[in-house]
Amino acid sequence: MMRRLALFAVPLLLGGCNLVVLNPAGDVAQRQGDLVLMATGLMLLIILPVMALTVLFAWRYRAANREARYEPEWSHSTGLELVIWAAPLIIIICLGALTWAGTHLLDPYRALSRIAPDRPVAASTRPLEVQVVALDWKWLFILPEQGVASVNELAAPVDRPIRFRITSTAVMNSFFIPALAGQIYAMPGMETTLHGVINRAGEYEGFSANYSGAGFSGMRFRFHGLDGNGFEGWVAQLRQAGEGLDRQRFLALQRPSQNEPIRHFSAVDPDLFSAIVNACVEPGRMCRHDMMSIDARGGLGVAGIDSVRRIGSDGAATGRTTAMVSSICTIPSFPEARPMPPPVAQARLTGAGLRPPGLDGSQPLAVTQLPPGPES
Amino acid sequence: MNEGAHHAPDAPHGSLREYLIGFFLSVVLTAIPFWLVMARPLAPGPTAVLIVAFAVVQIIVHMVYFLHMNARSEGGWTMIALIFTLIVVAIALAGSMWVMHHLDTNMMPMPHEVSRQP
Amino acid sequence: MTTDTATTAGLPPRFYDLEEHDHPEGSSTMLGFWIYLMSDCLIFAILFACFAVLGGNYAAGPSPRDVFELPLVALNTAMLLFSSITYGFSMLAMRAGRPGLTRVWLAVTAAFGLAFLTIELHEFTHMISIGATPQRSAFLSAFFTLVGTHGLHVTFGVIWIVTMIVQVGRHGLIAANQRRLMCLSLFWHFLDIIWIGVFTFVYLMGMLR
Amino acid sequence: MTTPSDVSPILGKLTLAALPLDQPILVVTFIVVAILGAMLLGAITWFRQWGYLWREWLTSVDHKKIGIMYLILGTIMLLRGFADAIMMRLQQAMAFNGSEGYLPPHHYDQIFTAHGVIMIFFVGMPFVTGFMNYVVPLQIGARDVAFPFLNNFSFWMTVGGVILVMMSLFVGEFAKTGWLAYPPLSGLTYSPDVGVDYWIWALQIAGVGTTLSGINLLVTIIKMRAPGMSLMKMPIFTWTALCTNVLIVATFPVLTAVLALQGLDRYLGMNFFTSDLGGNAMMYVNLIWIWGHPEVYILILPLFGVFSEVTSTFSGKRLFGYTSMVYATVVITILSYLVWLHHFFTMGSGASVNSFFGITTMVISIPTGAKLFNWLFTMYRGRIRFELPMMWTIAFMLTFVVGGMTGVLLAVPPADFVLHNSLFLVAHFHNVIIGGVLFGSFAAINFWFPKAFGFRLDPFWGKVSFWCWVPGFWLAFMPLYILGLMGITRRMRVFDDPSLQIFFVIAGFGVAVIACGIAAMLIQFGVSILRRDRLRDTTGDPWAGRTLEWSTSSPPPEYNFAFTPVAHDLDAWYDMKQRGHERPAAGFRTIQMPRNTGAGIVLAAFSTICGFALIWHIWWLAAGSFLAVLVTAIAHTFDYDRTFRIPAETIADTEAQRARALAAAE
Ligand code: HEA
Ligand code: HEA
Ligand code: CUA
Ligand SMILES: [Cu+2]
Repeated sequence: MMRRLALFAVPLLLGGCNLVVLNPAGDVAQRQGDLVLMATGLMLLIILPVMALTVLFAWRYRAANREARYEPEWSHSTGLELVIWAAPLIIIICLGALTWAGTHLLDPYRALSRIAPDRPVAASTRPLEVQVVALDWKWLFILPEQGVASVNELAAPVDRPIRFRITSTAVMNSFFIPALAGQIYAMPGMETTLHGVINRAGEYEGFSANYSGAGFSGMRFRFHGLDGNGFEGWVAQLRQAGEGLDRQRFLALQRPSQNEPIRHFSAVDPDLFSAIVNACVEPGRMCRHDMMSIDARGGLGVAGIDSVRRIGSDGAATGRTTAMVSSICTIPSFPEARPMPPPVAQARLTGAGLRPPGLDGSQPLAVTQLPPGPES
Repeated sequence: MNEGAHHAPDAPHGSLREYLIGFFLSVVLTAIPFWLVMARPLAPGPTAVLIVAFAVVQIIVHMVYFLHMNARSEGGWTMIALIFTLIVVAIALAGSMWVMHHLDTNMMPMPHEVSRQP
Repeated sequence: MTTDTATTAGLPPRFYDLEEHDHPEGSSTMLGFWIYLMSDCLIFAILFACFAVLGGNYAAGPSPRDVFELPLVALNTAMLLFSSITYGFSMLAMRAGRPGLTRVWLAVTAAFGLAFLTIELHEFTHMISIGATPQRSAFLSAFFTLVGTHGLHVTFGVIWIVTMIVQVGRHGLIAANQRRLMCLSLFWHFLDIIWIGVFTFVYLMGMLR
Repeated sequence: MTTPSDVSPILGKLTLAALPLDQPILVVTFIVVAILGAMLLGAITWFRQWGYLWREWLTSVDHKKIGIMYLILGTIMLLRGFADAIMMRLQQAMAFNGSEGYLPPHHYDQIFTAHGVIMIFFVGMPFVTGFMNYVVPLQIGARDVAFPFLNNFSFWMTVGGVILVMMSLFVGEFAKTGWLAYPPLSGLTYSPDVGVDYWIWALQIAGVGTTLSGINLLVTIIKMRAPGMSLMKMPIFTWTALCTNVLIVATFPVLTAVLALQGLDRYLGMNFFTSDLGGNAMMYVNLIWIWGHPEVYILILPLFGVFSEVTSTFSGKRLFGYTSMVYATVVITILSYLVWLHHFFTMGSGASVNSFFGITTMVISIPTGAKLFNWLFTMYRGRIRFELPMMWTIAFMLTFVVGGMTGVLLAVPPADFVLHNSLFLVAHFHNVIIGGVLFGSFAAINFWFPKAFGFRLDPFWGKVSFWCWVPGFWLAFMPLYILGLMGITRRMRVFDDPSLQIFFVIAGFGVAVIACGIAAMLIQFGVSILRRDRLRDTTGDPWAGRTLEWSTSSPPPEYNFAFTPVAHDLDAWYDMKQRGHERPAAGFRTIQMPRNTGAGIVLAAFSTICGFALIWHIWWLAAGSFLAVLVTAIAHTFDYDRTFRIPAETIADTEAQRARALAAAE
């Protein structure tokens, strides 16, 4: 059994394949991958002995072996019991510390404080903002600063922090570029945030990691890590695109389609993303944030009952009708983006007393050094 | 301990007096919160606290006088089941509200006072 | 951990229960029914959780203040409280071994239960008639579901009471019927407790929102 | 497909178009099933077995027969679930280099959903419920469960769920949403067809059965233990069964509520989980996992009990650390309520919430580890006989720890951010489920089969099966760990990168090896039945057992024990043997036993019809069958005479026969 296990570990270690999770091209994913290895190592400290003992005891105390001691009534030993509970406990305390620190440091909502080991983010650096929309079944990326958008293709400059604002128009998806950073769900009517940075130029894969229906397998996109000029070039290429992206075009784009080819858009409506998050791209729909402020003030009363209209919600998508609340004011206004929480302190990702693999001399991070959150 | 349970347990039951006390208490404990909300002698905050307190007391009154709960019936198993249920209910309710509060504040579009939950 | 020494001194241990008597049928029923109630309690807990999370989402429609009528709720609560005490009376009659009186009080309890249901239905139809339907908003969905589930339980309770009236009429207060009446008692009073939660957290707190 | 205008008042949404006549795979399957079914029914009629079946099995309230029926149900559904697994593996091994494979999304998406649902609800649950049903009353020295009629009803409700799931294969379709059917995907807008409705009603009906059977076994364990058997003298399997049933009673209502809310959204247009009018899909995810996580411990805990019994029996030794084993079980039970969020770390609840749930999750590995060590030290200084149950136990210990370790890894939120929903996750849960639940079930079947049928299972074919299953499992699932680390997501139908294909081919090969193992196991059953005379066990105690179920004959008589045993020790039967007990030979009394009844199967049949009618919007039938349920239930309460007596002479005869058999065996 053990030998068979070892046999399977071989291809894994030799790495004939591209284990992108353990060897990604972005700092955040790298730290997450390191954490996978550290946690595994920590647990193997106890798992391997357990497996070894299983084989050993099974062999040694086989019935045929009359040499071995046989004590049919022996069933209790306080000392042994203490060890039995304490050994996993100690491992879990270490792992728990690692988890606590790692979870706070690598919180996807937090802005980055470094772009690579020993390369802090300068205070003046502004992250590249990318607005991500999961559609049935394709990805739309909007670069608000550049005013361009693309379907199923994204590029980002190497070593510049990226801030993704993510939503969905239809069902739940998960936005994942394994080479760049961990994933986070994309949900309709809601906005999630993810920070990451790409450190090596190259072409990477991105996709939805949460099953979303028939076209799910084809919901993939290219992610290019480009140097500064390359990125400008890519943006310029998008600007050349004949098509702009306004609400009308977006509603057409929103219709379900599978294995969508790459498409580029110049001139994007600056309010489009907010309108998508607030589910009010269609004219006449009340935006979610308006609805929520109204609700916070106690709703619109009995008079508000009739503000609902039945409509084909996603155009011809399903031919089904759903309800929507019609807007009261004609020109929706959108709030600013959420304020960004401050970046995390410059500490390395270490838990109580543990060092990152392959590095020496870095001071361990005490849990108390963590950035204060409301609860901590 | 299960030896005694072999005989049909004479399940706990109340006397007329107990039922009447229970009824009287629950009438009072119902009337006061209704009055507090309908007449509004107090600000909403304290009112809310008070009516929740009354609800808790009334639930206990019902448990004792109508359901005849005690630590002895069925060898204590009804009480254990009740306590376990209360714990699970508390975890599910409080946990859901905690989780959903964080999710909502982190993700729902909200124009006013946005603050992020770590 | 080793062998039990509690055997009677000297005598060989007894390994079989030779003097066994029949286990009275149904000696576990009360505990089983209580555990069922606990599981039902969890269903309600989830509905309460939904109301707690979704109860403020009016979708720019009506809020509790716009649709609730507290006097009606107070009346409803009174019906349920009366039915509790009358059920108590029927249990006392059962203890006293008076099947006729037991049935009368059961009937009174059922009548209060029906009154409760009628008032609740009136409330629901009124809300629906002005357009505050369960489809209108998450708040209303959670409200109708929570209160409706309680109402459904009361409905089944009434059906059960009627069944018991018939069964006590046929067989009198035999052990099986006593047991059933005691289970029904637990059920009926359990519904009261849920209702305390409903009027406090849904109606009263709703009016305070 | 169907718009409201197509709904006919008589047949609802059901039309000929619902039959998948255009899908050859299904048509062939249907024909095969139909022929086999007709042959089976024909055979029963030919041999005039209907009366026997009805009297002795379908209406039986005997916990032993119900337990066996659960196991048969689980086995049949395993084959269906396995067929799904093979189809998925084949598709994934083919769909490269621009090939779409052989399954369109419409079909593939139903398959993985059905596979997950069937394996968890209709394989895992029937197996553990079957074992608990069969063994618990015997282990605690009782004559049946607390509510025998309810037991029968629960079983048939589970069958009702199975029937609906199987029906979806040929009438309409199953859900295409993944086994937990997250909205909005499972909402009416994105899943307008009947698939999700099949899902809702199959689980709802089976779930009612599960809850009731949980209550039943819970009360049985609490109230019906043999005299002398205090809680801390209860066999460890009974302890795990107790905790499992606590979990069932305290989580399945949550599932019931969530399914009901989902149903209200779909049927009445309510807005719990839709997003337009204030609903919140995240609430669904939250609620379903409050049930979902404890559910996986419902599956594993009873098998932990099985491993404990097997290890101590085949090591010929007392269980090491019984007390800490009990505490570990209780701690796992309680902790399982505090970890549900680890299934959606990536939804964005933030670092405080994530790290809280991450850490509570990993804490579970402490009691689990204590259990493993206890098994180890039970083997230590033992005399281990490598019979099949023990072999499966050792395979479990070596396999499960790996799956447990990857589970703990997934509990580290930043690690989960890169591994969530990947094939690594798929490998994790097959690693714990196959390595734990299935291996445990196989151990239990080999262990208790002689008790149930009076002869052992053939060891040769059992070993063939073992040596196919264990390596087959590793071959089939190790590649998935690697693929997960390569960033490959679950539920994918086609792939771009051709370099991945080799891993899927290896995995497919592994499944082929597993299939040999399954075949060997089926052969094992067949061979054992043929050679039953040679494998016969007349002692009732083939393994030198330690708990009370081994003190009675194999198979046990209807009444289990002529005299209720008195327990003086944790290993009550071992203790009795040590101290030279005497089987009482006279003084038998009549025994009162519950009478069989057809009410359970009738109630469950009406419930299933009601579910079917609701799925297809056949309102008159739904209302009618619901009314029928109500009327049958009430009518059943008018039946006061539910027991019968076994006369003392019959018992004396049976026991005398057993005494002769025992004497002959010596
Ligand atoms: C029988 C079923 C079963 C069992 C027993 C487990 C056991 C565990 N599971 Fe698993 N799990 C599933 C079935 C199961 N799981 C399923 C079906 C899913 C996926 C659902 C879906 O999404 O479709 C899942 C998903 C899942 C996730 C979600 C991942 C994701 O979606 O991204 C996580 C995360 O924390 C997790 C963790 C664990 C842990 C920590 C344990 C622990 O209980 C394991 C404990 C055991 C050990 C650790 C080994 C023995 C211990 C020792 C030898 C002691 C020393 C060890 C240490 C100190 C580490 N599981
Ligand atoms: C109990 C749970 C269980 C079991 C046993 C299995 C067993 C198997 N599963 Fe399972 N699987 C799940 C639960 C389970 N699975 C779940 C919950 C999902 C997620 C669904 C979703 O995505 O929504 C899933 C998803 C899933 C996928 C989809 C992965 C993806 O998303 O891309 C695949 C792919 O191949 C797969 C393969 C297999 C295989 C090859 C086996 C094999 O090991 C099968 C082995 C064969 C058997 C188990 C048959 C049994 C034996 C007999 C018939 C012998 C006779 C019987 C007796 C002696 C009693 N599973
Ligand atoms: Cu969500 Cu969100
Ligand atoms: Cu879990």
